Amino acid sequence: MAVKAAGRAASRAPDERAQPPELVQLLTPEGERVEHPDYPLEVSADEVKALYRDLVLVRRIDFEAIALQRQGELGIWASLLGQEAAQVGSGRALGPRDMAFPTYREHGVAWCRGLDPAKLLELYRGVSHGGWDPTAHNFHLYTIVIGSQTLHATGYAMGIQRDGAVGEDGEAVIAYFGDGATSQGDVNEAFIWAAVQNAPIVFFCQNNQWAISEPLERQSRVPLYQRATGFGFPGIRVDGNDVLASLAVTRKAMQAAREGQGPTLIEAFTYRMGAHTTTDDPTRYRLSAELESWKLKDPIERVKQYLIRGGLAEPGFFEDIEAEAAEVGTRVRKACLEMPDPDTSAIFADVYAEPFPPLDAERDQFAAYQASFADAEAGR
Amino acid sequence: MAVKAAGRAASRAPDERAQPPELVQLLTPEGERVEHPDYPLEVSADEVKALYRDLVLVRRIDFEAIALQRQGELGIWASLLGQEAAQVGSGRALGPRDMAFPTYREHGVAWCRGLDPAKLLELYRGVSHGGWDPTAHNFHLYTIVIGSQTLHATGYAMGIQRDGAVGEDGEAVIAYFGDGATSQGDVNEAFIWAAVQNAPIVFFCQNNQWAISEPLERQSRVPLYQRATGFGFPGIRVDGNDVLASLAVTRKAMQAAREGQGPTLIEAFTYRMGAHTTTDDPTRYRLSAELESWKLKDPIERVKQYLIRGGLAEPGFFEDIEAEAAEVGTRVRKACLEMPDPDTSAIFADVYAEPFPPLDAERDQFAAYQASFADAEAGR
Amino acid sequence: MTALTLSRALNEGMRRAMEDDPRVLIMGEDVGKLGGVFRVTDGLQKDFGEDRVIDTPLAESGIVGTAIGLALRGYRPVCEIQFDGFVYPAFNQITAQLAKMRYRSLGKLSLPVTIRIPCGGGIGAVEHHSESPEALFVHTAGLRVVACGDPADAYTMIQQAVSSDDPVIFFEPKRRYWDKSEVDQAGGLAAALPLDRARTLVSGTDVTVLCYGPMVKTCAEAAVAAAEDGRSLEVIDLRSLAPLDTSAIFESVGRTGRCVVVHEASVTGGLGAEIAARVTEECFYRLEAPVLRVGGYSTPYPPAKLEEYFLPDLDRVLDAVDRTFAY
Amino acid sequence: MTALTLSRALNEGMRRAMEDDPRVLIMGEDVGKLGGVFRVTDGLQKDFGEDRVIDTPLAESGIVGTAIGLALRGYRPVCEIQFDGFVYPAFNQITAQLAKMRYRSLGKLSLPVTIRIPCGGGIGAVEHHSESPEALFVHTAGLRVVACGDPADAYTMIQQAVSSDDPVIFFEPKRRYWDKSEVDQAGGLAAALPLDRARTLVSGTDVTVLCYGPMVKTCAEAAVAAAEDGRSLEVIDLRSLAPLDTSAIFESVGRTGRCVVVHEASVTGGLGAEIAARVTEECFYRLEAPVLRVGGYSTPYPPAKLEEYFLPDLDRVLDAVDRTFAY
Ligand SMILES: Cc1ncc(C[n+]2csc(CCOP(=O)(O)OP(=O)(O)O)c2C)c(N)n1
Ligand SMILES: Cc1ncc(C[n+]2csc(CCOP(=O)(O)OP(=O)(O)O)c2C)c(N)n1
Ligand SMILES: [Mg+2]
Ligand SMILES: [Mg+2]
Repeated sequence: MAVKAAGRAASRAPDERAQPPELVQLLTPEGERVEHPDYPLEVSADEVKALYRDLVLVRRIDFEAIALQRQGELGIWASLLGQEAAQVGSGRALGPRDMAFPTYREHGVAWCRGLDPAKLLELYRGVSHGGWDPTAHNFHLYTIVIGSQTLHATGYAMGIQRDGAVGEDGEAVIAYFGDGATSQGDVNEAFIWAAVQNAPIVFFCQNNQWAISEPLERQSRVPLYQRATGFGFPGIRVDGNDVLASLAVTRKAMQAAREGQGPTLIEAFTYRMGAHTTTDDPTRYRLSAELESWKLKDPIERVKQYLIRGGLAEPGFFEDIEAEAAEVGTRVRKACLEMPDPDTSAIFADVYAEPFPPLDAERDQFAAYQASFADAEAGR
Repeated sequence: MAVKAAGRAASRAPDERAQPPELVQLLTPEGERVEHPDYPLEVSADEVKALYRDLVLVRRIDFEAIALQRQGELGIWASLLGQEAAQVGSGRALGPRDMAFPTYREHGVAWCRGLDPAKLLELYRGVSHGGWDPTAHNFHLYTIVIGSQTLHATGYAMGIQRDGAVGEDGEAVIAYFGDGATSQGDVNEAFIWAAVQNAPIVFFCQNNQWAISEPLERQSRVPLYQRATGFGFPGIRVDGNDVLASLAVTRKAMQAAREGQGPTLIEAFTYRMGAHTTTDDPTRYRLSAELESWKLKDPIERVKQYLIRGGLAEPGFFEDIEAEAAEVGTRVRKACLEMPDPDTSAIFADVYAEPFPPLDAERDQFAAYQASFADAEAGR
Repeated sequence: MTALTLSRALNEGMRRAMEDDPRVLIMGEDVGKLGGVFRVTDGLQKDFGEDRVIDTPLAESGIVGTAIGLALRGYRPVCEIQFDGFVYPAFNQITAQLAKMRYRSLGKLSLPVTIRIPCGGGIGAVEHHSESPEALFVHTAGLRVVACGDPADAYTMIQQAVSSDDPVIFFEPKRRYWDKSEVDQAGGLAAALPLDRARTLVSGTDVTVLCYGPMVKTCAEAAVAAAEDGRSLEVIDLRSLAPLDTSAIFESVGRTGRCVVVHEASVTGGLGAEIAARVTEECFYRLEAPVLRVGGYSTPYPPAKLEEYFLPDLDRVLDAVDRTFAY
Repeated sequence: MTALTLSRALNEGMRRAMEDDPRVLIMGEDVGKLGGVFRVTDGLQKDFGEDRVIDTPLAESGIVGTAIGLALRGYRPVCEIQFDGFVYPAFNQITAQLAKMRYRSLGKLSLPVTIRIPCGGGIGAVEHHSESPEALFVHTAGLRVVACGDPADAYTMIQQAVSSDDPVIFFEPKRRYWDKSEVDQAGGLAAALPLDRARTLVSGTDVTVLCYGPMVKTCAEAAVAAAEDGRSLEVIDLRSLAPLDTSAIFESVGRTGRCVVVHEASVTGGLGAEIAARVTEECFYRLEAPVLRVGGYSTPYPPAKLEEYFLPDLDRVLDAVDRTFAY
């Protein structure tokens, strides 16, 4: 039974596959401010400058982490390079009481939630599995198993409903995931639960075009935002390299969720400019031409152009941000280098909330075993 | 933290929720033949009469099985009552080389595939887990774990592609599942695989309005056929109580799949007239009024009316079918009562294709243990 | 004291838990109007509303995954998995998320989620409705795994499980759902035997018989039969499978010098293996015979007509007891 | 004979299998152009095409579920699960479908599916990338479970797994992927040691040390170290975890009277428990000491900075050996 060319005749998928569908954009790659009827956005110069600062700082934090990994200070790092606008735009659309469920790449969102960047390094340094307090900043721990967090986010949103915290002054949840994640059963089940429960949640998919080495075509043959309609809630594609559009679209969706209008799927159309992680080698599977074309859509450069053209930035503004970025980078590096190794007792801690005798016994045996070496040393 | 009424404000789901969407119908409940532009169907009187026979016979087989269960001859039975047209219509749309993957309720499809009805009873009598040869009739074993078979069907369709059996005179697969199954991750993953691979498969969802005690609203807030579009292939709703429409729609979708045009989702809109299984008590969760309204849409009665009105049935036709039905019923009953219990050796058989020493040892110990009782008996 | 079926006792226990704590929720397939296919949640939706007793979509990963989210929001979900054989779609959420969240968060997050699983065979069911997957969860650190064996324990243990801040996999012996016996609903939880402790059901001197869930009744009957042959069985209902109440186990085997472990799950890689290994290590010099295991064979669960041969019964327990005396 | 890394040996073995049988397919995440995150499928898509080396959507249940369908159509899929911690989403398809299909069909259907899983820790990875879930599959009837320990076995065992008509869970010790040693690519499978047989790596007289996968190298080194203290370890690479090569195990323990089982998985409910129970039952009078188990602790896998303390190493193996002599 030899394998013949598998039948791949013309499929009957909607035409969207041909020409890319409309995507919400408020700031062109050239830095021109454009309007969108559904997404009017009032932003002051200061707000845009604040967003610019966020973008530059998170990129700098990311660079620093990559450098730390190269120098052996981190085991691995998942870079957000190229996705700063999607993350900062959506992150800044959240209120303090909203809850965010990230993947392992949402460093920009973490920044917007006020989490100390150094905290992010613990996981990648192998010091902990993610040691921050999710309740302190309403930013959940990083989830590595693809898609799992979308169900957690949906359940959390069901809790908001049961707390009666939906309505004006309500709360909502945002669940982050990637293009590859849309293939996981869990993500689709999350869509189903959210729709049936009409839960206050926004599904924020950063379509960075790649799932490690697999291009989007391996996951879907139609634009991802269209997935939502079939589940009974709206889907919208936004220019993920446009921080203003990402902000406006997420704001509107979050507000709708808070008011009880249910879920929205946002597909942030962006690009993973770096390797999947520091251990990945993209040259094996993608062309640099693609990278070059996306460089022209850089999320930071367009904001800078906008500020310059409009003369919105006072003299020294950009230099000051650069200086601050350098400072933040140094702080992160310092924190990383000074990060203490975990005590071996951490192996046995926090497995259970209540006593678990067999494990306590293992812990004691371990301690005795370790001590025996110390004794041996001393013996010498 | 008392639980307040969970926010259930007006959702923004498409309007289809209000007025039911168009559904393909070729034969009205009153037995009137209507045309549909996309689904022209040429059927001779003999073909309709043959379909009528199928419908009556499978309903009769189902009745017999229910009776056998009541009399303790079957452990349980999942009745197809009300879904005969969806199953016979789709079943008769299959070619001998097409492959079908059923749930546990596709007795009508089994009939169309030429499987001896008695074979279906083995599983429900507890004699085997499904003892027929799936390759003999291109009808896979019943799958009880909800949704699992949709992935098997998709993989099988990928095999058809790799055999080069797509194109004119091609082969295709049909995967059966219910409305509740659409919530399982596996079913949605099957949609993704089928779309990405453009696999020759038809997803045939019998929406019988209930998943045991849960109405469709617990699974989706929009019509199920709409799920397909977001995955990149067409979805269509057919009157599942209309055998002609079920035949025509499935035929067209299967042909498209065979020719390499990829998957189609068919939602057969029907109703589970009986209990979920013989152990279920629907009075606990649904109103008889609903049942009554569906009685008016009976899949068999409308065909009978059509045949009578058109004077297409020769004198005695209906009586002959009834007689044959009675006969088939008797045959099934007889086969059930004569069905031998499995030999205890079956416990250890067919776990592995190749020798598995520890299991062989268990089998021998079991035999010796059993023998010890025999000896004891003999000893007396 | 009132006589309740095991099913009813669970129902009353959950009702009590829901009255005591408004954060307790029930979720699963058909748990609402129908009250579950075994009626364990009968009437709870009527009395506590659809927001606290949730008929979920048909997807087990979704049930456990959203339960985790609800727990993160401060709720205490009790999930029903309709049958043992349908817990596998939720396996990823249970193993990689539910069990690990506390560890991952360095103790900052608790997931007080209870997962109820009707387990075991003996009811003449079709495939996937008679399994005993407990060993899979016992091997997964971060979970508590318990099994109730009679109505009285069912009533208290379900409440203890719900009030535990650890995730609990709660096994219910489905073939015992209709067994009836006295339950003291007056006594509070404080007085009850802790969730992680075993209970000596029958005191004896010759052999220690360890069991749980559906096998408790079987082994108690075996003890009576054995007594007639002048053999004194000590029957211990483990109740907690993770953690194991090793002190109770070791104390008993230390006295009897013989041990038989009984469960429905396949012997290969079953809980009996762990118990045998620990008992042997701890009681090595006291053992007159190796720990023997009685359980399902190392095959998939057979069709209903054959399950009586597959499942451990009184005779197979006694046969194992005899064999321990052959050493 | 050529020196190959374990990763390369697997690659060559699969290449051979694909050349020998056009029905052999490879599927998984990133197995195509990238050649897998560990490069085990490097170059195979280039040489055999996209229809035989399939980059799948990102969903493990889908990978195994469609592999089952392909097998039903007559193909022999080899699925790669990218990391041990990501096999759980496929657990339902593996346990309820892949393992049971032959039984369900009374032998009419075969599912020759191989599921490759890079397993174990020691590479400083983040959570979910260092697990050892083999016990879960050993407890599941209908599956063969094997683990390769060196390049030579990797080369032959992967071919034997692919040619087996039973589903095979194939564990690859990821931290040994880059270990290099001689592989005989000329010798055919006929001459090779059968897939279900253990291999005595080091012959000895004092203690039997049972291990597999990543622990094989560790135990071989322990034997050398022990020899210096005048202790003779017999090290057996189990290779097959289901079925266990019990005759080889019993024969050895029968001679040495002492046994230590070593694996990375948590000791509680791990494969060591099953082995300890069987060995004790079979060799009861020959045992000088209880079977001791060396393995991961009963916790989730810890952060990378702590894994050296969590994982069994030469010292912990020798410590256990010493303890068996304390009896
Ligand atoms: C269930 C599961 N399978 C496989 C992996 C390995 N893995 C880590 S990231 C990744 C690709 C994810 O792609 P996408 O969802 O697009 O997110 P991105 O990394 O591009 O941000 C894979 C396959 C995983 N973490 N979880
Ligand atoms: C994974 C899984 N979960 C739960 C069940 C128990 N169960 C059997 S049938 C059923 C309802 C199925 O509803 P639907 O898909 O609409 O099919 P129908 O029975 O209505 O034909 C449930 C929940 C199961 N068989 N498999
Ligand atoms: Mg991506
Ligand atoms: Mg239904």
